[in-house]
Amino acid sequence: MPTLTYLQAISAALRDELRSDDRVLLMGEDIGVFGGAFKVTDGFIEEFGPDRVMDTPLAESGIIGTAIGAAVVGMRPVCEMQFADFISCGFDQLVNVAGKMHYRQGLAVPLVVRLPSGGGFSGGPFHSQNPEAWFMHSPGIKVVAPSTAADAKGLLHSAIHDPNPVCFMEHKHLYRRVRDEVPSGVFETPFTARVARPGSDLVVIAYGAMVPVALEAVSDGLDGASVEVLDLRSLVPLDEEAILDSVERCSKVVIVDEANQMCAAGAQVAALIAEKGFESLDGPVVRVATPDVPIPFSPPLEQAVLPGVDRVREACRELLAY
Amino acid sequence: MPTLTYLQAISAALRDELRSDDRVLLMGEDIGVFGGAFKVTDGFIEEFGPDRVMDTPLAESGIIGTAIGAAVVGMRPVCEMQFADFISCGFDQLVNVAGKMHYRQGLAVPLVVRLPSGGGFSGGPFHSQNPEAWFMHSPGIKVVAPSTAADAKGLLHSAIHDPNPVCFMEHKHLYRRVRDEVPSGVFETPFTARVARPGSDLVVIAYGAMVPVALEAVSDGLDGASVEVLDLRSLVPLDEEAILDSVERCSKVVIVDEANQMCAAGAQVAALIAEKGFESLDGPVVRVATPDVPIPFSPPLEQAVLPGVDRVREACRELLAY
Amino acid sequence: MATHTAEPAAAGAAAVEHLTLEDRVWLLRAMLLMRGLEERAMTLYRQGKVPGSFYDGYGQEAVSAGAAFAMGPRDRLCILHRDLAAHLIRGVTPTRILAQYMGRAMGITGGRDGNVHFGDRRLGCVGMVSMLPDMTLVATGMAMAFKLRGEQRCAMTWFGDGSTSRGDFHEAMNWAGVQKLPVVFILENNQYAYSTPLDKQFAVDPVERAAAYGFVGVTVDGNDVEAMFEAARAARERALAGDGPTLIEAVTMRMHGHAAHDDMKYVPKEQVEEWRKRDPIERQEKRLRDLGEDVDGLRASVKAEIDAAAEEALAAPMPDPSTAIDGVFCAGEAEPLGDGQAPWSGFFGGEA
Amino acid sequence: MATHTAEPAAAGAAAVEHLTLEDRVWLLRAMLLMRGLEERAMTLYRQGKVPGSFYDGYGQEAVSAGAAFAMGPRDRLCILHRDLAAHLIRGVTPTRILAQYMGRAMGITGGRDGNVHFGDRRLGCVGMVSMLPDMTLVATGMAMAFKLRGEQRCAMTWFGDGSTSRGDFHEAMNWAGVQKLPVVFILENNQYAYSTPLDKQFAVDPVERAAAYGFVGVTVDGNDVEAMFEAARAARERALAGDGPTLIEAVTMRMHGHAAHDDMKYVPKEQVEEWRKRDPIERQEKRLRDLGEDVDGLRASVKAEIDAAAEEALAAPMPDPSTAIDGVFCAGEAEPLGDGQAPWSGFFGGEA
Ligand SMILES: Cc1ncc(C[n+]2csc(CCOP(=O)(O)OP(=O)(O)O)c2C)c(N)n1
Ligand SMILES: Cc1ncc(C[n+]2csc(CCOP(=O)(O)OP(=O)(O)O)c2C)c(N)n1
Ligand SMILES: [Mg+2]
Ligand SMILES: [Mg+2]
Repeated sequence: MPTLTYLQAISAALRDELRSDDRVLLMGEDIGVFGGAFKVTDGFIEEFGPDRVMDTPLAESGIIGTAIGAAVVGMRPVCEMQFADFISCGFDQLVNVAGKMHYRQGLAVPLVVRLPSGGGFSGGPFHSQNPEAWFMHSPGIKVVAPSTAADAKGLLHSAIHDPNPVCFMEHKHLYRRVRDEVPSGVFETPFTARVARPGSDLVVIAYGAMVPVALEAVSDGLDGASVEVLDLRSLVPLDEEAILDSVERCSKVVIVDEANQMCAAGAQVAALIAEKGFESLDGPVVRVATPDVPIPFSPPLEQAVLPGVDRVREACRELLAY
Repeated sequence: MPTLTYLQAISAALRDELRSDDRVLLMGEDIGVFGGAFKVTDGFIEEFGPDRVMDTPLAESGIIGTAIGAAVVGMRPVCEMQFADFISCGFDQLVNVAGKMHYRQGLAVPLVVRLPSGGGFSGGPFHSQNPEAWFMHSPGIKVVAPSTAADAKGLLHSAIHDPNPVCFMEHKHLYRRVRDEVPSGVFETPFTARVARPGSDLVVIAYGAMVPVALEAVSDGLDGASVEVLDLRSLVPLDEEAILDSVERCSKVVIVDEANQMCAAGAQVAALIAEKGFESLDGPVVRVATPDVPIPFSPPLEQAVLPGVDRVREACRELLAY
Repeated sequence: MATHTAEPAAAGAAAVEHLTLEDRVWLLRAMLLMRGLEERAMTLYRQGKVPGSFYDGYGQEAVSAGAAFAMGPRDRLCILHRDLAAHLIRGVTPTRILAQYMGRAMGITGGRDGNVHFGDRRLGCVGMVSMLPDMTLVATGMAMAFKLRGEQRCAMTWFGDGSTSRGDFHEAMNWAGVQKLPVVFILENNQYAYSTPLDKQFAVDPVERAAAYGFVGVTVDGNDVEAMFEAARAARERALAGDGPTLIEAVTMRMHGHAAHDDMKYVPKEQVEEWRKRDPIERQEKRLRDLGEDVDGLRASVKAEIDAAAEEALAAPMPDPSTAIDGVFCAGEAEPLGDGQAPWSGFFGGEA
Repeated sequence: MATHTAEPAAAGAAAVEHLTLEDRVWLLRAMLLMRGLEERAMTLYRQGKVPGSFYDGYGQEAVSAGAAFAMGPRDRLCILHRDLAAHLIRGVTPTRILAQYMGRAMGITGGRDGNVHFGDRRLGCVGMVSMLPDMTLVATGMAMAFKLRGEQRCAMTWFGDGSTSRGDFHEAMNWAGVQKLPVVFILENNQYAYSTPLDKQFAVDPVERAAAYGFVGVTVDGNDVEAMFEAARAARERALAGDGPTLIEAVTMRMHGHAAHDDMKYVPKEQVEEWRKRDPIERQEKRLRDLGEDVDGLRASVKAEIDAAAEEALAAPMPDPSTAIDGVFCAGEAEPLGDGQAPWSGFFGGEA
C-alpha cells in the first residue's frame, strides 16, 4: 500500500473521482492554473482541463449556489473554499438552499464542500477557524473530519458518492504532517467513528487535528493507565453508538476540540454522554477546547489558546486521579 | 407599572432609546413607512423621521455591514432582520467583521441585531429558525433571549447600551402571547439568568419561548414535586454560576431548547453541567429539543417536532422517577 | 464582448409570429387558472384552511405565464412567489397547488414547506427558498452544467425589484456573464418590495446593469403576456445559440399587498387604479374575443376545474406527524429532475 | 439621477495645481517608505521572523499613497492589503508596522492579527478583515453616518479586481448609490486576483458599473501617484459637496506573487517586464529630479528610518501569552476612532 501524506490522499481521491466519474467537477478559486492555495489540485488542469477543474470568480456564495444548481441537474460538484473561514460568505446557500432541499422538495443535492480548516501556523483570526459546529447545527448537511491520510481519502470518496451536501473538514495542519498507508483506487470509508487506540481506563474523544494530539498526549506519562482514543471521523452523522460504547468501557471521558468551546462539536458529544451515557460515568465529562476567542496570529498567543498535548495530558491525569 | 405585551415592550425600549440618545438609529427592511413586518416600529417614522428609522434596501449583509461602519463612528445602530432566518445572508459581516473587531483592533462595535425567531405558527423552514447557537459559537458576539415583556425591554436597553455586538433573539411566538408588568423609562436588565420559579427536586433550564412552555409543564401534574425553572435570559455571556447553583440545589436537570438539538445552546448547558456540576447530579442531564430537521410548515408536522408542554412534562416525570 | 443596452420589448406582432391561436388561448388559460386558484386560496386562507401566510401575484400573471411558456421540456426553472402560472404551465395540477397551500400530504412539498415555496422536481423545477434571490445562483449553476455538457437547454428564474439589492443577484449575474451561460433572468419589477419603493432599492433601473455584466438587458411590458413570451423566446434562442444570458425586466405592478396581512396603505390609490386599467388578463381576453374565441366558455371551464380541485384538496389528508423527521437526508440514489410539460414546444408530459 | 460613464483620469497638470512641491515629495517619500518597509519585511520573513504569510504591494505604491494623501484628518479609511502607504500617510510609524508583521506586542494589533490586517483606530482607520471586500460596506456605513449627521467628511476604501465579484461589493455600491453617500471606492485593478486573471472575474470592466449604480466611475493610471491623488481629491470634493460616491479604477499591476509563497508562474514574463517600465516610484522620482529635488538624499533618509525601525521592532517583546484571551469584548466605553495625520490638508497629529 502506498504511503501518502494527508494532502496527497485528498489529491488522490479527487483525481480518482475525476477519472472514474465524469459527473465530478471541481470548483474553486485558483484551483486550476495555480493548483489551489495548498496545491491539492496541482497538475489537475493539465489532465482534466479547465471545465472540470474550474477557476471561479472570487465569490463563495456563487461557488456554493452554482454548485447546487449543477448538482441538481446531475453533476457531482466538489467545491474548494480557499480557507474554511470563507464559508461564512457562502453560508446562506449552504444552510438554506443545499441543507433543506431534500427535506422540503425531495430533491437530493450531491455536493461536497472542502473546507481547509484549523490553526497552528499563525494564520490569524481569518485563516484558522474550525467552523464545523455551525453546520452540525444546520439540518441536512453531513460533516466529516478525517485525521489520517487513509481516512481523508476514503471519507472523501464517500462524501462524493453521497447524495447529500457534505462538509469535508480537511485540517491544514495535517496536510503535510500526517502520512500513512492509503489503499489505492476508489474505496469508501463509512461515516462512523474509529477506535484509534484501544483502552479501558479513560477515553479521549477527538477528531481531525486533535486525534494526533490526543494520541501523543496519552502515549506516555499517564503512569501506565490504559487510555483509549476515539476518532469520531464523522460529526454528522455522529456515531452515538461508538461514543457510548467507549464511555461504557472506559467510564471516564475527555473530549478534545480545536474549535471555540461554546456549542462546539465537543459540547454535543458531552451532552450526549451526560444524557445517554450517564450511568457509565465515573467522573465529570471533561472538555479541552479553544476558549471563545478569535484565533490570534502571534505564535505565543496562538499557542496559548489552541489545545495542545500538555493540556490534554493534564486533563487526563486529573480525571484519572478523580 | 404598565402591563405590556412582549412586542410592546420591545417597541417601548426602542422608542425610549430613540428619544433619549440621538446616536440610536434603527435600520431594516420595511421598518419605516410600514412599521416593520411585525409592527414593532409602527408609527416610529412619524416621530423620528426616515433618517433614524431607516428603510434599507433588501440586503442583509448591507444592513449589518453599514451598521458596523456607523457604529465605529459613534452611532448606536439597531438592525432588524425581518425574520431571524435572514441573518444567514448577513452572517459573514456579523461573525467576521463585528465579532472579531474588538479583539483584533481594540475597536468597539456597539451594534444590536434584532432577530425575530422561532416557530409555532406555520412559518415553515425559513421563518421559524432559532439561530442563536451559530452566534454562541462565534467569539465576540453577545446573545440574549428574553422570555418576558419586562426582560425584553430591560435586555434591549442593556443591549443598546452595550459597546459590543449583541444578537437580540426576540421570539415571534411570544410577541402577543406574553404580557406582564414592565417598568417605564430606560432601565437595564443584566445579562444573567433568573429563577423564574424556585424549586428543589429538579430544575428545568430554558430560555425564550421555552420558558413559558417549561412553566406550564411543571405547574401541575408532577405529583407535587418541587420543580425549579431557570430562565437563562443571556446565552453569551452564559450565567454559569446560576446554572451550577440550580443544579447543586436540584440535582436533576432537564434542558429545553427550541433550536435543532445538535450543538444547540442546550448542548452547551448540558456540557457545562456534565463537567462542572457532575458531583451534584442525581440522574442524566436530560434534553428536550427540536430534532435535526428543518421546521416543517404544516401544523401536524410542526407540532411533531417542536418541544411542547407534554414532552417537557414527560421528561420531568421520567427524571423525577429516576 | 458584445454588450447591449436595454431596448424596448418585442412588439405583439413578433409574438404572434411564434404563437398559434391555441397557444394564445393557453396563455390566457394559465393566467385565468393562476388568478382563480389564488383567489380560491385566499378564501381558504380567510377560512383558516391555509396556515401561515399567503402571497399572491394578482395582476402579474402575464410575467410567469408568458416567460414559462417559452421554455422547453428539458429546460429547468426556479419559480418565485408571484409566478404560479409557471407551475401550471409546467404541469402542476390545481389540486396539488391548493393542497400545497393547505399543508396537505398531497401538496407538492407534502406539507414540509408552505405556500409558493415549491417546485415540482418531476417537472423540471427546483423549489424556491425564502432568501431572495438565492435561486438566481441555482439557475446559473444549472445553466453552467448544461454548457459544460454541451446540452441545448437553458435555465430560467424570476426575482423581484427588491431582490436585486442582494449580493447573490450580483454574484449570479456576474458569473453568468463571465461564463456566457444559457440562463434567462426575469426581473419582475412590480414597483414595490414589500413596502419599499424602487427609489430605496436602486438609483438606476437594474436592467441597465446587464450591459455592465456583458449581456443583453431588455425591458418588457410585464402585463402583456405575449410580449413576455416573445422576450423569453428570444432570450432562450440566444441562450441555446451560445450567446449567453439575458436579463428581462418585466414592468408590472403588485396589485395586492405583499401578503394577506398587508393592506398596502403605503401605495397611492391612483397608482393602483392606473395599473388596474392594464390588467393582463383583460388584455389577452380582448385579443382573443376580437379573434372570435369563446372566452366566457374558457372562464367557465377554468372555474369548474378550480371548484373540483378545491373539493379534492379539501378532502385530502394532512401529513402524518410520525413522518415529520423523515427525509432530512436522501438515503438512496439522487433522483434527477424530470422534464416538464411544455405546451408551446409541443411536449406534454409530467405527472398523470 | 446624473450618471457618468468612465472618463480618463485627470492629467498630471490638474494634480499639480493642488499640490505644493513639498506635497509631491511627501508622495514620493510615502512610496519609498512602503517599498522599503515591505522589502525589509520580506527579508525578515525569509529569516523566519515574520510568522504566517507575507503579502506586499510592490509596484502598486502609487494607488494607496495618492488616494490616501487626498483625505482629511477626520475622514475615515479602510485600508487593504496592498496599500501600506496609506497607513504611513495616516501616521502609523514604520516601527509599529514591522512589529505588526512580526507579531510583536507593539504591533498595531498587538499580535492578535497578522501582516496587513490592521488599521490604527487612533488614526481614523478600521482594520480590514480577510473576507474581501467586506470593508466596502463598513466604509459605506461610515459615510452613511457622516451624511446622517450632516458632517463634512468622507470614507474611503480599497479593493481588488477579484473582490468585485463578491456580493458585498454590490451591496455596498448599490447602497452608496441609493443614499448618495460621501464614500470613495478605489478599485485596485492589478490584473490578477491571486492567480485568476481579469477575464475570469468579469466580462466588462467593473468601472462601467458605477453608472448603473448611479454615480461617477473614473479610470486612472494607478502607477501615477499624482493622478491618483487628483482623482481622489476630486472624488472627495464631490463627496463633501453632496454629490455622492465615486468609483475610481486604478489600473496597475501586481508585480510580486499574491503572497511570499507564490512564484507567479501564471503571469507571462512580458507582462511583468512591460509594467516594470511604468514603475510608480521611478516616475515620481524623475518628476522631482527634474525639479531639482535631492531624491538620493530622500532615499538615504528613508533607508535610515527603516533601519532604525527594524532595529527597534526586532528588540520589541512578543505579546504575553497570559493576555491571549483578553479583550474579546469591550468592557468599558466604546472609544471612538481618532483623527489621522493628513499632510496635504495641513494636519499633523496622531500618535507621537
Ligand atoms: C434575503 C431576504 N430578506 C428578506 C426577505 C423578506 N421578504 C420577503 S418578500 C420581500 C420583498 C421582496 O421584494 P421583491 O424582490 O421586489 O419581490 P416582490 O415580492 O415584490 O415580488 C422581503 C423583504 C426575504 N424573503 N429574503
Ligand atoms: C471572500 C474571500 N474569498 C477568498 C479570499 C482568499 N483570497 C485572498 S486575496 C485573494 C485574491 C484577491 O484578489 P483581488 O481582489 O484582485 O486583490 P489583490 O490581491 O489582487 O490586490 C483571494 C482569493 C478572500 N480573502 N476573501
Ligand atoms: Mg417587487
Ligand atoms: Mg487583483
